[in-house]
Amino acid sequence: MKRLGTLGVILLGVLLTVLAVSLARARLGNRTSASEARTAHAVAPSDAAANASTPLLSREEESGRLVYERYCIYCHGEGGDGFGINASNLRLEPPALADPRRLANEIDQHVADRIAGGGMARGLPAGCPPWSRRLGAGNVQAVVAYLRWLARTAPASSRLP
Amino acid sequence: MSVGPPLFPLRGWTAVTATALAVLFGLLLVREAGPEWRRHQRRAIEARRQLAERTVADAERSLARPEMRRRLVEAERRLEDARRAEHVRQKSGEIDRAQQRLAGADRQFADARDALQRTRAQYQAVERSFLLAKRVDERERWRPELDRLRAEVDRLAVDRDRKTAARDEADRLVQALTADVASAQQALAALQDPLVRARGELTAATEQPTRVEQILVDPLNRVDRCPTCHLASTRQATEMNPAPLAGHVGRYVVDHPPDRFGCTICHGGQGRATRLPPAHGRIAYWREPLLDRELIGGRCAVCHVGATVPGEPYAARGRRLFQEFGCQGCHEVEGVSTARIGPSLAGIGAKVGPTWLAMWLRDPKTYLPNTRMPNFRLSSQEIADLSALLLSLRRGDAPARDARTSVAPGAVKRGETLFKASRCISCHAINGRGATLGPDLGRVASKIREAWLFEFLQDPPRVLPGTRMPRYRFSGAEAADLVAYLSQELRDFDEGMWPPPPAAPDNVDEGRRLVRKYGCFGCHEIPTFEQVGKVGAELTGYADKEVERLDFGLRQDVPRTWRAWTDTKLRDPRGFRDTLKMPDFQFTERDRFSLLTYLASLREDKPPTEYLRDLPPVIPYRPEGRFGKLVGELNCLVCHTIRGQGGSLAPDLSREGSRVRNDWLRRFLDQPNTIRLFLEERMPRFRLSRDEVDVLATYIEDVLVDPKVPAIVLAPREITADLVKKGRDLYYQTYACDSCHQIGTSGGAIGPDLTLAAERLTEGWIYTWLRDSRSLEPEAREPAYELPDQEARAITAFLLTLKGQALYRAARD
Amino acid sequence: MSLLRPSVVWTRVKASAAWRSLFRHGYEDTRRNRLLQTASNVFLHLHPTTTPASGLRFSYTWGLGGLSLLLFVVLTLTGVLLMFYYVPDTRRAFDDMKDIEHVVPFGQFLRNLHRWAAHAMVITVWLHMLRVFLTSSYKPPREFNWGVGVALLVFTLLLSFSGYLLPWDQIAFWAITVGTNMATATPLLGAEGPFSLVTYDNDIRFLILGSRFVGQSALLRFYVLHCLALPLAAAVLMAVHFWRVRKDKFSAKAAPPSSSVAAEATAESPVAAGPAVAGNASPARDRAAPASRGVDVWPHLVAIEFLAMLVALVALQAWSMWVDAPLEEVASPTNTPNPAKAPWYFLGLQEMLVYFDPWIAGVVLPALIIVGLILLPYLDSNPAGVGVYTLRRRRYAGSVFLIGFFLWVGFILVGQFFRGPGWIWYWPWESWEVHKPVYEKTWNFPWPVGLAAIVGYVALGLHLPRRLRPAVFGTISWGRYATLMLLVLGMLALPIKMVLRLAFDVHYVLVTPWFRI
Amino acid sequence: MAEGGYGTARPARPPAGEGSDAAATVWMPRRDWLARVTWWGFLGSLVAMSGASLRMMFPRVTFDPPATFRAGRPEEYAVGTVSERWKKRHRVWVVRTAEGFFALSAKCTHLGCTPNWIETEGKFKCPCHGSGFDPSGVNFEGPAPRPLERFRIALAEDGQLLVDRSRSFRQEAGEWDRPEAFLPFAG
Repeated sequence: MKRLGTLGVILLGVLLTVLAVSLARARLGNRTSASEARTAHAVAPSDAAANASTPLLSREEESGRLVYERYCIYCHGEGGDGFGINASNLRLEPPALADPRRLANEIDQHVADRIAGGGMARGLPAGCPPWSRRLGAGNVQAVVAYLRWLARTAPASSRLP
Repeated sequence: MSVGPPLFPLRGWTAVTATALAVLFGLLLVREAGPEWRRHQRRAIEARRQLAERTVADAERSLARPEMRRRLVEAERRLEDARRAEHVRQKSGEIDRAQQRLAGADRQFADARDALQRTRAQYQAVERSFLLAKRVDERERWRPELDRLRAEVDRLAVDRDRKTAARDEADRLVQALTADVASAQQALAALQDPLVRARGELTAATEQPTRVEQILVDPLNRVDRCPTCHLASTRQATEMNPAPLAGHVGRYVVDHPPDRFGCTICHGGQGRATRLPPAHGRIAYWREPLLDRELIGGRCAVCHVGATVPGEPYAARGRRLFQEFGCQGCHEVEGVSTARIGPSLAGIGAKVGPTWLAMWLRDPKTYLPNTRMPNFRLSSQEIADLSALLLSLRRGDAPARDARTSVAPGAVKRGETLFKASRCISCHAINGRGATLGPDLGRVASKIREAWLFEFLQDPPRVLPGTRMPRYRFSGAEAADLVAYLSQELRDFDEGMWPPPPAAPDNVDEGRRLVRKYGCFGCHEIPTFEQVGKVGAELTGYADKEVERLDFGLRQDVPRTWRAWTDTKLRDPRGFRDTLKMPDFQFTERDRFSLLTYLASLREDKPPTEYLRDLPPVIPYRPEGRFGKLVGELNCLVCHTIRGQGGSLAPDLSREGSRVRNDWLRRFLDQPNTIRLFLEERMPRFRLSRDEVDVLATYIEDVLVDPKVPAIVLAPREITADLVKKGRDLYYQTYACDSCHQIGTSGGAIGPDLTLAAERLTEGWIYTWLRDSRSLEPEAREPAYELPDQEARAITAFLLTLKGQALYRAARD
Repeated sequence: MSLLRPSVVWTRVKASAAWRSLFRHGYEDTRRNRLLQTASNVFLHLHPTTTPASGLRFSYTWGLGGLSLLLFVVLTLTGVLLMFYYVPDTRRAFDDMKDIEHVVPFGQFLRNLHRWAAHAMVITVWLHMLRVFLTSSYKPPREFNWGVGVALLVFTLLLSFSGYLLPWDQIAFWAITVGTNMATATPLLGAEGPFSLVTYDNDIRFLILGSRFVGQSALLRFYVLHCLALPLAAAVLMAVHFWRVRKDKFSAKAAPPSSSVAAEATAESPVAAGPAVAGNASPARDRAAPASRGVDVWPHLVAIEFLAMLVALVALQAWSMWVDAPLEEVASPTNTPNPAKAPWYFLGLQEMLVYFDPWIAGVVLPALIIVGLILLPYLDSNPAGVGVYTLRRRRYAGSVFLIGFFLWVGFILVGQFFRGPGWIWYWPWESWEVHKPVYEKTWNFPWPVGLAAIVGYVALGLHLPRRLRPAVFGTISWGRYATLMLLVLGMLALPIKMVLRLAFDVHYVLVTPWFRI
Repeated sequence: MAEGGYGTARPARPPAGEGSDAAATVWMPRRDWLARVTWWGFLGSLVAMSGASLRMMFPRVTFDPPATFRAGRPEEYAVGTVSERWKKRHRVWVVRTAEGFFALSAKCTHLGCTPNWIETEGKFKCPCHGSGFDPSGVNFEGPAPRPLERFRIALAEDGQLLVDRSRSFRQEAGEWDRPEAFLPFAG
């Protein structure tokens, strides 16, 4: 009788553990690793930093670069140094847009406005044309972001006359 | 008289368990009363309240400012006066009379309306019996009644309208009498308005209840409860919002209204969840965890399937790279056309020599630094086998002989002139300098057998099917001259130092096996392999691939994430296992990230079509008829685009008919001369026959036109001297067009040279362009001045009157 | 005003007709009231009025029957509540689960309660049967009720199985797919079974799913079965079960173990009767108590049942509050999780699939188990040990049953914890990410040998016991003996086949054009 | 059965501490605090359980169509017209007068039928019992006791009309003069 009692207890215990563990397993699933992985994937800036050997331009800077290289580079030059292939044909010497000292004490909005309005907006005859219509606000902002990036990355000396 | 064992031996235990049960239930209730999301929302609401308090304070302060106070007093006095005046009118009974009159008019109007409706009802009844009447006489009996009612109805209708007018009149009068009080009140209210609104916001914030906010997006079958905690995420961010209220960055929520898109379609995560880890998808068994800021760009490209993805340069670039590098040759992706990007290898045996081939197979970049052919890291044995196979591929008609053709005297010189005249450098670079459309010809002679070159130059498509090289119609002699020139000048002069092909015993069948293994036929057409399937894994739905289905193989250092795996794969294709066969493309960081972003856009389930943007046209443009045949022969679409088909190297021809003048076009096709000075691309000289020119020109004039462009803008007599003068001033002074456009010898070189504008461009085009260039070319470099009509006409006149030829000749000498 | 004095009001209330209609007898603790308490209460009257004092000892029944009932009640209540928020539509079901978890107050808790109670019920029912076997409570006159019990076991499993599909997530979808595909292997009636008479469109699986695949119609069928048909049937059977318990009298027999006489089994004193949920232990323990007369069920026994219930509820509630019921990704027919496991209580069968063809593992085997269980009382002619925990005097019966039971449990443990991707053996500490090759290098007996082996096995199995242990096996009739032995041999065949496979890589013992064993 | 058994048997006990005849021996000492703990614990649990079940009937979200909807840009409506655009989906008429906009509930104030807009007669006519309302929503014939209700209408930040069916205004309560009930709009 006693033995059987204990036998019963043991059985109950065994089966309850079966249940417990199986549930735990079912709950966590064999994919915990996967889930952790996903978590890691989800917080990617970390491993982005890990594999970002060369500085990668942000989304906005990159689109800025595309715009700049299509529209601005001819006059304002590679890397915004003001020595574009077309600079010589202009009456006014195109400024070095990416000059850190220029940008340092300017808020983005002003730079953007100047690009959008062009030189004419500031009454300069035959200056830089107004780009707002062709580019649109978003692209102008992007260009500003790119100029900031240029000013950040390349040493100022390299692009000043 | 209770019997048996002691009562309740286990009373203690019973009590304990009962209590335990109660306690558990208590815990349950407590837990349910304070769900997690409520805490977050409370924080946001509190922030909103504080913000509102600040605004109220500001409003009060501004009202306290002296001149504001003065205006307030002013307004109050005005109101006071108005009241007094009205009071007076009140006394005089003026207003009462007006109001009585209004009441009376209103009554009359009501009566009139009811009368009208009653009569109309009668009329309808009579009309019915009139229509239903069987016999004519019966019907006739109804007629007078009918007519009478008809007339009555009309009369009453008129009457009602009059009454209506009267009522409105009376109403206006009453309004007028009380008007200035109303306006004064409005003026006062306007002054206090900011404060009132701020106070309203404050009360709203204070009374705001906490509740689960959700966005239902039926077409996407999504329910997103993200705004429950991210309370302001459905509005665009403004700098004044404190953290818990921070709105959405950028214009995204403006361009993608949340009630149509929701959140998770872009951000990932579990929209229905209201607890933190599940909501962000950071749990087992949720496929789309919250995406990181960088890869989210991939989601843009899910819907924006066009060549550009607004605000997401990398996705678009990735898509382009994917196709440029011919990834689709090995990897199936739904919707990506599987065009072979490499040259056909049928007949390569006759084309190249073993030494070059071996060098090329070992590492293509040693011969052509900017080639798209990746490095397959082949072993010497493999190279030997492949070479054996490739060299065995000869077309029947390919000349077997490979001896130097005897060089006629002066052939090299003639070849050189021909080479320059044909503007080969429009497409081919010489040692890295020049265009990238065709292969670099710097050392071509060391690569290609002269016999093959000889054949090829005379009829490229026949020798190399699918080539982009146009037919220049060189005669045999000319071809020989060119070959002579090329093999004289354009060869690698230390060719002799090239490593000899591996001496390993080769085996063609082994070569075939290798071709099958590495899937060379993905990029190159190879006889007997045309139908073989792709060797790489299908990438449709790759963005949703679970990490545990990615084989990390030997690499322990790579974090177990989709992104890390993919990036490593692109950086070091065979890093995970030696047995892998993907070649090494030597992508740059930028390339890799672009491709990552693009791959992140390959979702398993596509959104419904109404969400897709820039879908390609159902029927892509195909030039037809003789024109089409010529276009195919000359490969115009390699450089030019027509109606969205073709390359971006040369101008888009979709509107060419409206752009250029007819006679100029024919001359140009006959003798192409450059338009832009600075740019390298120049139209090759195809030596078109007269009627071929005619075919092309006619088609362009008749078909490739834009209705927006008028034929005539200025009648000849309109072109007056001062108009021209005005135009010249506008051109040189106001808009400084000469910064970019050249006229004669002076002017910039970004835009086309306008010296010959008069004979080249149609006046309609010039005018329309100046008015609204964006409608003609959205991507043009011209800074959309969009001039007013007068100025546009003036400049047009100026350009049309340029003495082009003279200036041009001046420029030439 | 005196009328409004509380005590007055109270006496009036108690005097009122309504009160008396509710509580038909006084409260004082008199012998009469105690009996009435039991006899006049619809819920309690399944109990006898008195039970031997020893019946209060918990270790006789472990209250397993009562717990099973309790769990059934819990499941019904929670199930009804959950139905308010669940739509059996393949496009909505999964989302509804998510909503229940996230926006329905107490939704997650109720769902956990329902899920865990279901698992627990399967276990309690098993253990209840084990206990009934150990105390020989299935022997005459209770053979029929044992049969009812087996039926209830089957219904319990079916209820759990049918509920498994409703969340429409991956485990649900694939567990049901695997489970129902076994049905296609049914001999004669399954499209893939030996001697099949049917096609995929009219075989048993189609009957279950209403289609060839697990889809909308399957979901609907399972929903109706789970919420309506099966619970009703189970409830009816339970009524019968309890009623029989009361009629057949209580199994525990007040007789010293020494005297082994079947005759007394019938001559039980009415007072010794009691419900199966609580009973008395072998009177051998309490000779002191007058066997003629037990203690009153009310309050003693009922109090113990109450305690048992409370304990069970506490455990269940605590578990459900801290452990969430599993919910995987939404079901996707194109993406099978590896491995795709059946519900854990059917893993024994799935484990058998490694060694046998589906028609054996999935159909014949369970059928044999059920039939065998039902036949058990008729095959075991040994009258000994009724109402007593004793295996000593029923070695053969005991060993056979326990071997079967532990095989079953063992297979489940193996299937749950030692089987990984591709149903390959993985130790619990091994990562499933490590890919293991499938080791398949097996051979079959040539058919004459196989035939001979099987025939010999059966013949010897039938012959030897009778030859070696005439004392035991000689006494029963041939018919009985044959059935018994065939069942036993069938059961023993499982480990034998496993040994053959694992040790000697034998795939099939007998290969015929129609079926393979 | 046990739990049910106790459930029904239980009221036979007088509330704890309540005096009853002490003559008869009682099988459970009445002032036994263990017993009370047991009872209160158990009953407490029962109450909590039923409370929870009741609360469960009130989910935290509903899937009804949202009360507020965007009704397009003001320019899309002609002056002096009653627009039936939103009647089907939201049971609302958007009316534009010379002064501005208001949103009428398409629900007869009599018995809640949906009236029809009869262009020719310039009135809303309820098919059920013939109540008539003029374009401003005021009832002038039939059994309808009061004018149609108006809903909150405003301009959303994106320049579209925003109608909120959760806030309604009654004329007889003088609520039509509230700023939210009428959206002034010129041109």
